[in-house]
Amino acid sequence: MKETEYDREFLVDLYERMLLIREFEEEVKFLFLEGTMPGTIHQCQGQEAAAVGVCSALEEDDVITSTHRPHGHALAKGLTPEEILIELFGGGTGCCRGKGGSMHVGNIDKGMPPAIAIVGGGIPLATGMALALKMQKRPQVAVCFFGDGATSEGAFHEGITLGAIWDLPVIYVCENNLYGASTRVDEITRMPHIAERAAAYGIRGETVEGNDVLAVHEATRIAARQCRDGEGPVLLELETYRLTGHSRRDACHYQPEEEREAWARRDPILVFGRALCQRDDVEQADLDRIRCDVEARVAGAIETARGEPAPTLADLTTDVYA
Amino acid sequence: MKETEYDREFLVDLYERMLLIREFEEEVKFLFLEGTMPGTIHQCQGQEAAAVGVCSALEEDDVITSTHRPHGHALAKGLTPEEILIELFGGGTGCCRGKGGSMHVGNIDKGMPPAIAIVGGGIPLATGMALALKMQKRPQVAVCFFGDGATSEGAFHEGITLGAIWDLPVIYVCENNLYGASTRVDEITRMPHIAERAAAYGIRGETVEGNDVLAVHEATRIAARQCRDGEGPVLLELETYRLTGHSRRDACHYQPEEEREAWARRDPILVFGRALCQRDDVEQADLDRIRCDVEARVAGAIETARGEPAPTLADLTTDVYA
Amino acid sequence: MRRLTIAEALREGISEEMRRDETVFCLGEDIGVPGGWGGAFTVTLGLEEEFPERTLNTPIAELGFFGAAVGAAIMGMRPIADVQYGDFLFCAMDQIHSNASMLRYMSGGTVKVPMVMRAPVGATGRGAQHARNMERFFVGVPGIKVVAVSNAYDAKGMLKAAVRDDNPVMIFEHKLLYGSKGARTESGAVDGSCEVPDEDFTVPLDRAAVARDGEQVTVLGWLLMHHFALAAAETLATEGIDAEVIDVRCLSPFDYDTIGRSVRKTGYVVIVEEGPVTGGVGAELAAGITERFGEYLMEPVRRVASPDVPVPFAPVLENAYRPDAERIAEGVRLLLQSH
Amino acid sequence: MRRLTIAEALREGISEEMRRDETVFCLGEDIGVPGGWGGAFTVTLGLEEEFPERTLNTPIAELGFFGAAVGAAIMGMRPIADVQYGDFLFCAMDQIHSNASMLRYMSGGTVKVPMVMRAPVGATGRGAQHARNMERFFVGVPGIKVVAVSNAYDAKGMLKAAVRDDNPVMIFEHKLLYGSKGARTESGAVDGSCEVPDEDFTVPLDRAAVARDGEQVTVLGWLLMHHFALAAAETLATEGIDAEVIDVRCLSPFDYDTIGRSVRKTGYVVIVEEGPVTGGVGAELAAGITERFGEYLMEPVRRVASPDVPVPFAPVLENAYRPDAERIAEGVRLLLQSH
Ligand SMILES: Cc1ncc(C[n+]2csc(CCOP(=O)(O)OP(=O)(O)O)c2C)c(N)n1
Ligand SMILES: Cc1ncc(C[n+]2csc(CCOP(=O)(O)OP(=O)(O)O)c2C)c(N)n1
Ligand SMILES: [Mg+2]
Ligand SMILES: [Mg+2]
Repeated sequence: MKETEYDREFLVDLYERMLLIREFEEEVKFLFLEGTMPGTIHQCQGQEAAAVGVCSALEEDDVITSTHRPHGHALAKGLTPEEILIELFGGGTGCCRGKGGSMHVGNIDKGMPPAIAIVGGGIPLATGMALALKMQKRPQVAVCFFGDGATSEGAFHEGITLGAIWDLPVIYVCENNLYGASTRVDEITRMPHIAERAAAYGIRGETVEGNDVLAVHEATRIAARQCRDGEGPVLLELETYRLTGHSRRDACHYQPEEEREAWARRDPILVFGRALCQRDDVEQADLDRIRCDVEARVAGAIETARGEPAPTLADLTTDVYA
Repeated sequence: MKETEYDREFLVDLYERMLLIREFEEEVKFLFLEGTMPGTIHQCQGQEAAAVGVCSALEEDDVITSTHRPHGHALAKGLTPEEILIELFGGGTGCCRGKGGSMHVGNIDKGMPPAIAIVGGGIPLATGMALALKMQKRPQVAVCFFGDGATSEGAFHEGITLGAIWDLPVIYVCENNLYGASTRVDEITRMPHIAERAAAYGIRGETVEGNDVLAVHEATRIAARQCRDGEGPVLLELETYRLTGHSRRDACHYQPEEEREAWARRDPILVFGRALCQRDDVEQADLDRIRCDVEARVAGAIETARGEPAPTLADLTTDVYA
Repeated sequence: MRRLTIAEALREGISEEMRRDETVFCLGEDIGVPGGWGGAFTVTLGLEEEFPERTLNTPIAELGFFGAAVGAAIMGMRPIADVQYGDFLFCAMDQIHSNASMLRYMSGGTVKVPMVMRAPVGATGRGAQHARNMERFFVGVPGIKVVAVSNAYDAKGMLKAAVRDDNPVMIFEHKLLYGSKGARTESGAVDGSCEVPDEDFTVPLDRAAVARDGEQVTVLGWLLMHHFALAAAETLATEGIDAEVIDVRCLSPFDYDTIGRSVRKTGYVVIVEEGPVTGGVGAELAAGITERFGEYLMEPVRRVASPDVPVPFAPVLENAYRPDAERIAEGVRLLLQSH
Repeated sequence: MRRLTIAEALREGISEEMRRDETVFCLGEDIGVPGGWGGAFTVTLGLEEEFPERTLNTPIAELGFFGAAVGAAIMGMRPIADVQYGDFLFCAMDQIHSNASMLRYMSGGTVKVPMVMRAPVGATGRGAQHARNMERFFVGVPGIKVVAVSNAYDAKGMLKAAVRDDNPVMIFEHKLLYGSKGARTESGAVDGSCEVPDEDFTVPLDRAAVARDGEQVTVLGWLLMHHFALAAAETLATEGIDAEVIDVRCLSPFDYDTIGRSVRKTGYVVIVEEGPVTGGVGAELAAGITERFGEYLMEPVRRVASPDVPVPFAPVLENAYRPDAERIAEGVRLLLQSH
């Protein structure tokens, strides 16, 4: 980590963003378990450095696609906790007007269409978004988040094939958290690294320490530059781990205890917080204050979200056609 | 070419098999153009060394899958010209009882299910056939023919992914004839060689001179051995060229004249015939005799096929369910 | 006889068939991972312990593993392929529709494709992409048989019949009926459990089941809607309306013998379907009944189904999307009133 | 006004829209290769000359490029995606059904997906995998509009309307109606050409067309079957049977105004469909008509369609599979006789 090269504000902001995701996810988990939140959830505790590292290296008008596990991406891309929480509660004023739900949060005005919960399904989509950017001669890039499990899908292969032959400004970001649902990544491929698959498409691939938010930020910055220079796409593999279940109430018995513990020690927020405190201008008290702010922020958002009205029955049949 | 290492009979047999395919295809082309044969065709003139080189290295009870361009594979796998021709004429006694047609010829008793005309669609199928062989602890291998164009399909990616992680006895044989329909291979991938894609799956890939029947035979022999030893799958790329249209009446205006001419000079039958004549025990007259035999063989088969009865209307609704 | 949930009954059926015939094997995502869940709804829980070599966990590659199942089937195996959610069948569509269903015909009857496909359907609070009722995309596709199981007895019996059938058979199951337990319990679940015999048995793949005798109106449903139809019949009974409730169960082909007997008796038909009304299975059923038994119908067949919208997330909308007992009862009342 | 074939009319429509709006672009396999064929049926022949940057030849990756079309559409482009044969839509099914059709709803109306999909259907001597009528898999899928064009005027007008529509629109075309020329001529082709105005025009995506007025029976068809229905009507006229022939044309949604007017007048309906009868578009149409206009029907709606089999190769079988004018006429006679 090269914390010293960045200014304090930037670093503290990264920390805060990661913490916001963590706090959001923990509260949401609680709401689900206590039964006040409907539906199902897939959460990203432990993977905050991926979402924040990537999105902090993007411009506001860059675009992303996400997956069944989208909360972190959405928050990192600038959606408010409120608009997401309302959606999760099934409120009519949520980011998808209550019609999407947890697996489909997004806000196109903030550069994020509804998350695609069909594994791999977002990859051709992001490719097409990048195609539009290129045809419109706009300087933005598209970032496509997906998991290690998605790399077996035909959509992965076809999407990247198109991105590569059309030299599109798209960064394919694989969050390799070692598992697709309960299936370990070494059961689904003989290759030790997802990034090596880039070679099959003639594009650059890079494996990045995914729990190191600055490493992710740097890798994304470089990849985005490359894409804006017309030299995309790029495949980034972010090595990380989910510190929670695949979906609600998953006890993760398929993960070895030691593995979980080892990765818990690599918790991206913990590690980054510790590194921050090495600086002269950051103290633990600063971080504690941030935590308080974030907790208040999320608590307030939950309060707001709970109060929002559900859609009306008339909403059932609107928004099918434009 | 190492013609000297093989005995005469074997080599002459290879030659005859290639010639049978060529003669078959030329006659079929004529039948189509004159309008006596129904349907559509995709032919393999110029690619005979691939079909014959591969199948000559297999055991009779090994299995293959084929594509929209299956005549050569079928003949090389031991289907008779008669059963194929009857099928092409829509006869009720053809290898698919007239229900398949040109794009679906096959005979499961000879180790070839109906050819799959959905590009890439045969790849998961062959993978599953190899899976059955492995589960049944049988010593056979499955060979999966497909074209360069098929490598962009999700089915290619998913099929090989499964073959690789399950260590299946399957040889993925890509006949890279430089074009998928009218689209040149360098338009659909940045990679100079299809075989390099093997690396993405952690399997062995090899580029072979596809118009050299012995080179193909050797590569297949080695790959089959590897598969039988439990070390499959293998991806073979056979570099070749189709010396005819993509389908009936295609004038190939999308192919540069010089390219066509250069490949015509590499006609696998021409080249192999010339090499054979270098041997002391083979003379041009032998080859001429073979040609006569083959011509007679095909002419006879056409004669027979023409005489076969069409299916009856009652056949329309049979064979839907077992 | 023991009471089993649908998940348990399927699990038992699969294990028994695998014991009986060693060409039977299972493949799918997360179906048999030690410490895992036994697929998305616990159906294959523990299967890998007894059958380590015939429980194949696949990568997330539906097109690939459905295609592999077809390939294995034509080579003499009897695969049972499982998708976690019916919606993902779209990913495997080409292998199912172009290969599994047609290889036999294309081969002139020389190839057979004995494979089972299992797919959970239904709206269950997961949003639009994990919710669709996929029956409509398979009914009437030549070469495939389609069934839908609404109780544990049928689940086990039809699963076994499907495994023994020489054709591709698609079994639709409903997420709310499985009776999945522990961490995989579904909120809003409906009881699909029942007594299941210890002995080997099968349930034919072409017979509907009359679940409640009645004289005045025939209510046709399957999966969750069948349960709601039964509940509606109870309500209607208190109003003096005597409904016959049939679990259509076999969706391709339909059992027009059983259905016809009922229609001739009652003269009124309501079809209940979860999923958009337009182009649903109910369309074919309505058309087929009208063609065959039109002269007995006192009124046009009435469909009670979802509106023509994707599945919404918000519970209030999802509940309005999914027909319930009250909407079914109302449909019956309106139909009987209309004369 | 000039007489154009359907292929020419589509080509003209596409070019005009691309000239009018620079967000319109085409993508598909072999659609614009110099020296190539302009797609499988010459529709985009020469397009790359005028629009080199907006004619994207794709690899053989239907899932990928349909998905890319969706992605481009939500970013403000108006893609026209083309499959060489309708059958290959199965490969792209997930992107069409899970993304194109539902993104708008899932986003609560904040995203729009203005894309056109073009797919040739019909049995044409190519065997089972290049022959299916795919309409049934898209009709009634919420969020998608579906049309089918049987003549050059409609082809151009509906193509243009589809491009300007803010929703995903699937256009079905028939291989035997294109009028493709040169090496791409189809044997058994039927003339779909007609006069097409020089001026800009569109044809609405929700209106059926009464192609022949008649009093005694309503014959509904689309694509090739519409032409055969017209031929059947001629035959029937000589027998004193006066058939009204409607080109249904808009398959999702149906135009029940136009259809209803006819049904109320004639009281008899025959639906003609290429493709297996069970679960076809005709099922919904029959059910929908019966629900809406049942009181005017003298007899149940009759369907004339293909048997429930894959498409066979042998010409004698394929001809028996595909309904023809004689089978349609016979269907009408039987219907009218039955009272
Ligand atoms: C096409 C498809 N198949 C299966 C699933 C069910 N499913 C949801 S998430 C998941 C695992 C995804 O793994 P990965 O891509 O590594 O993402 P992660 O969950 O680890 O974030 C599976 C199998 C799905 N949603 N879509
Ligand atoms: C899924 C699918 N997409 C498109 C086609 C149409 N098509 C038939 S052959 C062909 C080209 C195939 O190229 P390749 O795989 O290189 O095989 P070749 O024709 O060169 O033998 C195409 C696009 C098809 N049959 N299936
Ligand atoms: Mg993962
Ligand atoms: Mg090729």
